[in-house]
Amino acid sequence: MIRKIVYGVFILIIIAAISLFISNYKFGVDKMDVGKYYLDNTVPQTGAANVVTSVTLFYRGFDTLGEVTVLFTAALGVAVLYFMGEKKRKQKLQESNFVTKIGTRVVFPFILLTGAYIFMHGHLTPGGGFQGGALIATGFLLLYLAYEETSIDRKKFYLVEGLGGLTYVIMGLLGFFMKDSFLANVLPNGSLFNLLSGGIILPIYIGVGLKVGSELSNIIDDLMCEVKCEEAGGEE
Amino acid sequence: MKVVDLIYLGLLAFATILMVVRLTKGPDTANRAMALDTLTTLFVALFVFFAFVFGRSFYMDVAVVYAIISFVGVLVVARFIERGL
Amino acid sequence: MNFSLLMILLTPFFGGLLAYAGSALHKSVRNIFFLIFLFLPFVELYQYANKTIDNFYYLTVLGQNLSLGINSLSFMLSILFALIFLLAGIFLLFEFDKSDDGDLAVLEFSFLEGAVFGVLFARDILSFFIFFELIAVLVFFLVGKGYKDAHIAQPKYITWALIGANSMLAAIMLLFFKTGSFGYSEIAGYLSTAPTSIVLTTFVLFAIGFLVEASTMPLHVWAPITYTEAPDSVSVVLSSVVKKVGLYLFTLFTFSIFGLNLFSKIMPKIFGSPLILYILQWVGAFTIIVGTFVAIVQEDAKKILAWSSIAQSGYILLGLSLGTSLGVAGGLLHIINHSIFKGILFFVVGGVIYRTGTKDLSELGGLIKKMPVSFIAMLFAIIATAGIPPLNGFASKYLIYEALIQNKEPILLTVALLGGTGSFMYVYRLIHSIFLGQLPKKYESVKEVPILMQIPMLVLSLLALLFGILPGIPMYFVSKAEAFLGFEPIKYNLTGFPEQSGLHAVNILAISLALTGGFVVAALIFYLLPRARKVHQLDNYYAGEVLTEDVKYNYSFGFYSFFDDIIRPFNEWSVDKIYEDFTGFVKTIGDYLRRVYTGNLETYVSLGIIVLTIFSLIYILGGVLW
Amino acid sequence: MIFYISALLIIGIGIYALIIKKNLIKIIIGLDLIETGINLLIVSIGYVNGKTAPIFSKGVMDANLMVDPVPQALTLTSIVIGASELALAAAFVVLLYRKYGTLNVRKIRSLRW
Amino acid sequence: MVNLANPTLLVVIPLFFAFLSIIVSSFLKKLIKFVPFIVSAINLVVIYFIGVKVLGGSVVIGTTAGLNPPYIINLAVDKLNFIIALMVNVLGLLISFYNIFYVKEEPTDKFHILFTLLIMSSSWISVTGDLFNMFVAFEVLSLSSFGLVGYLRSKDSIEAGFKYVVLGILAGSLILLGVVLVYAQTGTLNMAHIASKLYYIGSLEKLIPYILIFLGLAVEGALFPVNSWLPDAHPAAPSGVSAMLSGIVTTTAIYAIIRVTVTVFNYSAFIPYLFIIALLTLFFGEVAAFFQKDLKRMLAYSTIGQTGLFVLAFSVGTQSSISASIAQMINHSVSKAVLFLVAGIMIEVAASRNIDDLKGFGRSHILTSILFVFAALSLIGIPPFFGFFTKLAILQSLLDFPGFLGYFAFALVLIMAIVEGVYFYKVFKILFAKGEKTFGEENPWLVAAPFILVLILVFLSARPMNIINFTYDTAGQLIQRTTYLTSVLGGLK
Amino acid sequence: MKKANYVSKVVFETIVLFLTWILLTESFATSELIFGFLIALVISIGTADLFTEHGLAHLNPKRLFYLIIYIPYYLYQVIKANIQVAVIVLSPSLPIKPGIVKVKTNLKSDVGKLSLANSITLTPGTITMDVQDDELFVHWIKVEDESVEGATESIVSPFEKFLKEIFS
Amino acid sequence: MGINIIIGYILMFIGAFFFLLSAIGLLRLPDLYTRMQAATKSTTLGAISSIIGIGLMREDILIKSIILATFILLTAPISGSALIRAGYKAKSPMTDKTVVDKFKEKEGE
Ligand code: NA
Ligand code: NA
Repeated sequence: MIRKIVYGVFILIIIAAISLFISNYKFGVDKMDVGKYYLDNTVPQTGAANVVTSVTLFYRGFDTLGEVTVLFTAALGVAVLYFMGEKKRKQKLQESNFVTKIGTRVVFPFILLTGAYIFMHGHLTPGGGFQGGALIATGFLLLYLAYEETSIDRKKFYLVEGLGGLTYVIMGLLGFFMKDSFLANVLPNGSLFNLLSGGIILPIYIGVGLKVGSELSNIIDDLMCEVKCEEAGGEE
Repeated sequence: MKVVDLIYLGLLAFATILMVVRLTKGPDTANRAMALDTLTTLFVALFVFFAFVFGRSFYMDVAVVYAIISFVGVLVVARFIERGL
Repeated sequence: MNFSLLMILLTPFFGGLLAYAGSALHKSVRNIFFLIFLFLPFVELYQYANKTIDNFYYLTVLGQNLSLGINSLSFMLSILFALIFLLAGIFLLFEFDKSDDGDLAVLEFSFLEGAVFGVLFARDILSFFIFFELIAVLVFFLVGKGYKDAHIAQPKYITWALIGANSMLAAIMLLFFKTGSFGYSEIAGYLSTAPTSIVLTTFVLFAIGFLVEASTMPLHVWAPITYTEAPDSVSVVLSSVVKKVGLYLFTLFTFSIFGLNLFSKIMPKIFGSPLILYILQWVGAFTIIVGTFVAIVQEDAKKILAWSSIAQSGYILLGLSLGTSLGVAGGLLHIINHSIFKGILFFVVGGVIYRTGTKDLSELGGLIKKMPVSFIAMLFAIIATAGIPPLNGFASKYLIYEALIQNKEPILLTVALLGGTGSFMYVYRLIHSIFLGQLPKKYESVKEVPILMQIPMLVLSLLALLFGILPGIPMYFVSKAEAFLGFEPIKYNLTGFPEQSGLHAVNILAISLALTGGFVVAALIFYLLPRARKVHQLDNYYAGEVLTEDVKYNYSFGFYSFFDDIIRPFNEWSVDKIYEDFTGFVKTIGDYLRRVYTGNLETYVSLGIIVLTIFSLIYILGGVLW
Repeated sequence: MIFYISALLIIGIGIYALIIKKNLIKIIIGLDLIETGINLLIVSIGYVNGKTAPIFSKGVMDANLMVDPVPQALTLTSIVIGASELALAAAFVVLLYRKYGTLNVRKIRSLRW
Repeated sequence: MVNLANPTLLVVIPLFFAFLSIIVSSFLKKLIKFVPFIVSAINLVVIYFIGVKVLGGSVVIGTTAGLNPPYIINLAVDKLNFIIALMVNVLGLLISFYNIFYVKEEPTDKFHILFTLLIMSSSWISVTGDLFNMFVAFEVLSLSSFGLVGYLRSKDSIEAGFKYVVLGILAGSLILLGVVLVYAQTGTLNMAHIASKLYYIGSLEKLIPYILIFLGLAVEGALFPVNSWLPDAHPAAPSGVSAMLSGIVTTTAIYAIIRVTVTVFNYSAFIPYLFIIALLTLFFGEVAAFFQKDLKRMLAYSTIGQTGLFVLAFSVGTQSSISASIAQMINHSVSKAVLFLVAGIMIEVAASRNIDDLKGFGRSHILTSILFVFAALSLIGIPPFFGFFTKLAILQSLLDFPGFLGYFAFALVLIMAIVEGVYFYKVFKILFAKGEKTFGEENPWLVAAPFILVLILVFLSARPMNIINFTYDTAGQLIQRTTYLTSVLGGLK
Repeated sequence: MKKANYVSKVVFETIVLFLTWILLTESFATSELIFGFLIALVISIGTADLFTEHGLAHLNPKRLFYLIIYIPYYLYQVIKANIQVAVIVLSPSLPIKPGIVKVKTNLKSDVGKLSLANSITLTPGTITMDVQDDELFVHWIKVEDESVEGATESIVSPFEKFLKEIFS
Repeated sequence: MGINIIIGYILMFIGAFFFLLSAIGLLRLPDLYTRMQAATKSTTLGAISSIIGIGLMREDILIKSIILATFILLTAPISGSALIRAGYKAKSPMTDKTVVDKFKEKEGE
């Protein structure tokens, strides 16, 4: 009990210190230094309507490349942890709710479609590769929920994943080779609000969307099989 | 925002509070999941409402994604309740 | 030919590598390379006999040039050590003949010689340290190739060696910090005007390092077991070389770098010596007395030698720290003499072990007929150890006794003399238990060691005799070394010492001849007079029982048991206590540390949060602690 | 300010859960809370009353009415990173449960000095 | 013409290969094991081109998105970055080579991709010029090492991995929080730009963001008291990974701490605290290592102690002390990599991690054991190895620290050198003792990597002062800051 | 209704998805249409077997006609149901008589059964709990008839007549 | 003010009413199964009505509103059905007023 109070107090002290610190930087006042630059230059420089997207994918595109890599790494990590070798993955057909099952069949393609819509329009709307990819993976999650025996073809998914990642890197390298700067915009900006605008953002977001979708699906595949295999009496 | 909008928002807020009561009271996971399901549906409507009020159509995309995710989310929870993870 | 010092220093390293490579071809190739390169240093050193060389730069560290040099003191010791290495090297080849450790042993042994040269030639505090550390590493590995308890000896040795090394390193870095230089001369120049605290701190830190290797009390803890468990050839080197390296450095630093004048200036004098040297005299005396009496009660042949070696360090330290011309001469001469006679002892015991496979005195006896050459060599050695003419131990001990008388220190003199008596007791014990008495049945077929193995002990025995009757030969080098150290060299002639201040004239050759004459007369009488009937060992009875082979009728076990009772508690304290205290201390800390590394995730996280809290408080309180 | 404080409180609760809670799942939730709190904080740093999201659309073209896009971009990145981390952490929890048969973190301490 | 002296390539090329590998792994799985090796080899070529410029005294900037900093993320390589990046990739190259033969547990393809990512992220951290970007790279580093620590899926590695994961995530969160607060304070994320803005801010006002970032990095950097995960995690991983974690990952994190402390925050006020933290780290690490029976665990604790040592030197804050610190970092990385790689061989041959089970190993595997001994001697600082000279340099710089604490640290370093010496010598003793056990053959290819590393060590030992002089220049460039700041922000204003 | 071949399924699904895409993008720009078509096609190729059993047969005008009639009927039922809920919830006495009953359906198509189940869920007083072969288990807030036949009559038949036309 | 606005607001408030109704139902009804009736039916209608209502008032969101409404109409019964079955399997208690449980008989076989 004393321990709980002590740590509670400690945490409150930390919170107090950070609050005190932040209070020096008035809430609601822009600190826009580079931010202002982005707002002013996004449209002429990138042709994207969504400034956040232009920041994530263009000005700070190198971060996002890292972010893609983080997810890639996590997927690999999960795959490593749940690696089951050549042993056939045991699957037990669980009786699932009929409504869920059939509903899933109908809804699933629409979810994929929406996912594609989201990552295709990342430069125009709040969506983007990650959101779209996540949505696609959600579709697969649904499939797994309804159909216990689902097992995706990992080779195809790895192909999509790798191609998605390569798209990003190659788009970046094009900039490197043509303008001596990684991720430099080598495509025309197009006209605002059109699908074909935003320079390299669209192809990259397509890549990211596919990559994220396949990666998250892989993670789901690993985790779900883990659960199922355990129910089926475990392996090892 | 007009007054009518505010009234609408108020009603939804009140409904939200009531649902949150069920969410906290339970008494079991299934009941909580049910409360959560209703809440998410309400939030979808709320997104649409904000898209309307703030005049930013892209909120609709958010609403669509949110609807999909919450649907799958409820199914996950249902599965969890039924058999554990 | 002109050999640079660096070349001499590198010769053994090169030889070691060549021999090791040669071992891939054939064992004999290895052995030939090994011995050739052990011999080469004599040739190379020859040209430096009368030279003092300084400042041969070979490496630049922290902006400082490290340098090598040679002087009469280091020349004397390098010749001596080269000899010991050569002889021990021959012995080593036999010792490791059947072992698969031979190749590595040859390599490390050669390297060890190079490292020893390095210390001798170093002309700055960093160079000597570098080679000194290398010695420790090599000794560590060599010791590991010894007897079955070597694995206990190794950590003890290295713990103390590291304590010594880091203590020296502290002194080195402190001096470097103050002077910005490593050179002996620059350091000496700085020290002459340095504050007392710096002088004392650095001297003590250095002395700890040197005296660990010299195995004087109370830094000797590692020595008995290490000397005992090391391979015999390595024991020789440990006792005759490595220990002397420590004492060499002690001499060099005390008299050449720090200097008597400096000590006299900053501290009171007692019995004519500066306080710190006076304390060291007592350390020496203490080492003599404890070493001697612990040696008496040992049951293991090598352990006797080990404790004896500790005791003899006490003599050398006592002599050196008297700080007088006479005392230093005694100390330096004893360095030479002890190296020689202790070398014989280890060789002989090693030979006995080589043939019998045991070093336990209770299992040995009666080998005199089987191993007569070894017996003669050991006889020479124990006479030298006991400090009796005509062997070499006498002259140096005589000088030390005289120096004590000159300084008017009756208590220390008593101690030294007592130690002399004691040393007679243990060496007699040694020769009695090994060579005299009943020959155990299992050793009926034991033969004398091979002729090549006899060479080391014979060479050293001859030297012991030569230096015993003609002390002028070693004194030639000692007096030069004394001159280098800034003392007025004592007068000597080939056969002894003329009358001079503090020293009565003594002609050792004459004394030896007289003693030998007396011995010859006694022998003649013994052989000419009618003798008792010769009885076979078993043709006898004991307390009414007919003796059988399994009953020992001579005491080779519990020889000095009455002493044992007095010494034992002291013995036990001294051997392991400090080492165990050290590890015990670290263990106690360890137990507290366990509270941090609990394996509990919560602890792990909360530690970080506590740090964060502390700095948050600092921030909130406006940097009170800042 | 209320946004900041609530964000910080969420972070604090997360840390508290990390220290006090014994259940592995709750520890993961604690980590999630920390990340959520930080994301909230980032967004609040960029938030300015009366300004809108930095997305141009027909009719909304005035950059001066938009908030700083950088914090939002950072949030997007940090959300994905957080999700990746949690996925991996959850993977570890499932395996831990299988190896140790318990979700009690106090019982999972075979590794210690 | 394409300019190869661009640090972005250090990140992008490995990524290219990593993404390519996941495709290729489906049908040519056997090829993947060469990927980390190839990647670090290519990186070394790039580093060579960068090095030519860096050694000429300039700071090499890699821009992204075709614009100039601070509006985009830039990478920057000065001498310090160069040293770290070089170390990462040299060790990465050799350890990858070792892994080709060492890693047998499936899924090997994923192992090698994760390892590529580990090399990539370490390189990335060592060249990035943007604080948030550093956080991202740091996350890649953490996640790839999480996966690799848990790789063997044994009880130990899962438990160790989980603790590592929790602390690693917490660390990442703290860094992120700190970076965000810096953004709130300055409105920018570019390191140089932040540095120029923080110049006018008082030291107390920098404390909160700094301490958050510091503490986060300290977790990965093995600083007391947030390093308790390390002795569990490093031994639990396959030995090649342990070598990388101990040799490179901790070093990279410490590099990040140095960069943040000196370049970004210019934070001399924090030095005394860092000094104490380093002292405690040194003490705890070495004393704990003394008691270990598990070889790899001992090495892991030794890593903690060594980290304490070079952070201690760094925290004195003088040019010579930072120089000594960097030199010791180099020594530690190389030596510790050798030790872990050789330990891996030993463990494989002896089928045990217990030191006592290695009795007599050195008699049948002389070369392998001598490599271990050499590396350990250099680590302890026994002359004539490189570690001795770095130890000298550290000791010298410690005496520069004002007041009693300097002398105290000086003494503690020496005492800890004894402790460290004793536990390593104990291993030597056991290796060369006479044992009853006979050991099987080792794969000779496995010895190649540690052998080359020891050759590097011998080279360093032969020219110790050249290295220390170079690190001295490096430290000078680091402390002076203006070269870095103007090189990055040259285009601004 | 016959099981359709793969091509038919793909074509049918592509049409449906492409229409949805147009609705989502609210645009007839060429680029959007091209991308939309490609995406719809790719998804269809992957999921056609999952999405539909009968493919283009769904586009039979008769079925479309019934579908269009069915929608307002269905909405009417939904509103009626909600009013019933409102009555129950808002009346102080909570007039309920809940229970789980079993009903039977003649529908064969899975999607048909799903539609039936969904219809039952959203319409007065009933929620489908599970469908097993031709049996549906329904939670009924005011049980009027516990017998299978009775319950089927009052719960299933209002919808089945439409669904039969659409899905058979 | 166009007719669409008026209809829009009416639908919006109908939606709000059903949301509220659903919330009250959640609180008042005795067990999970009866609450589900309110939860599924009323919430769905509330959402659809609100969304369509709002969509009518702004043409740039109308189409998406219809998509959303359709989606909810399609998925709400599915998730409701899944939840109620899950609750049943998890043995969520039934009210005393329950008159019949045919599902139990079936499952009990
Ligand atoms: Na976007
Ligand atoms: Na992003």
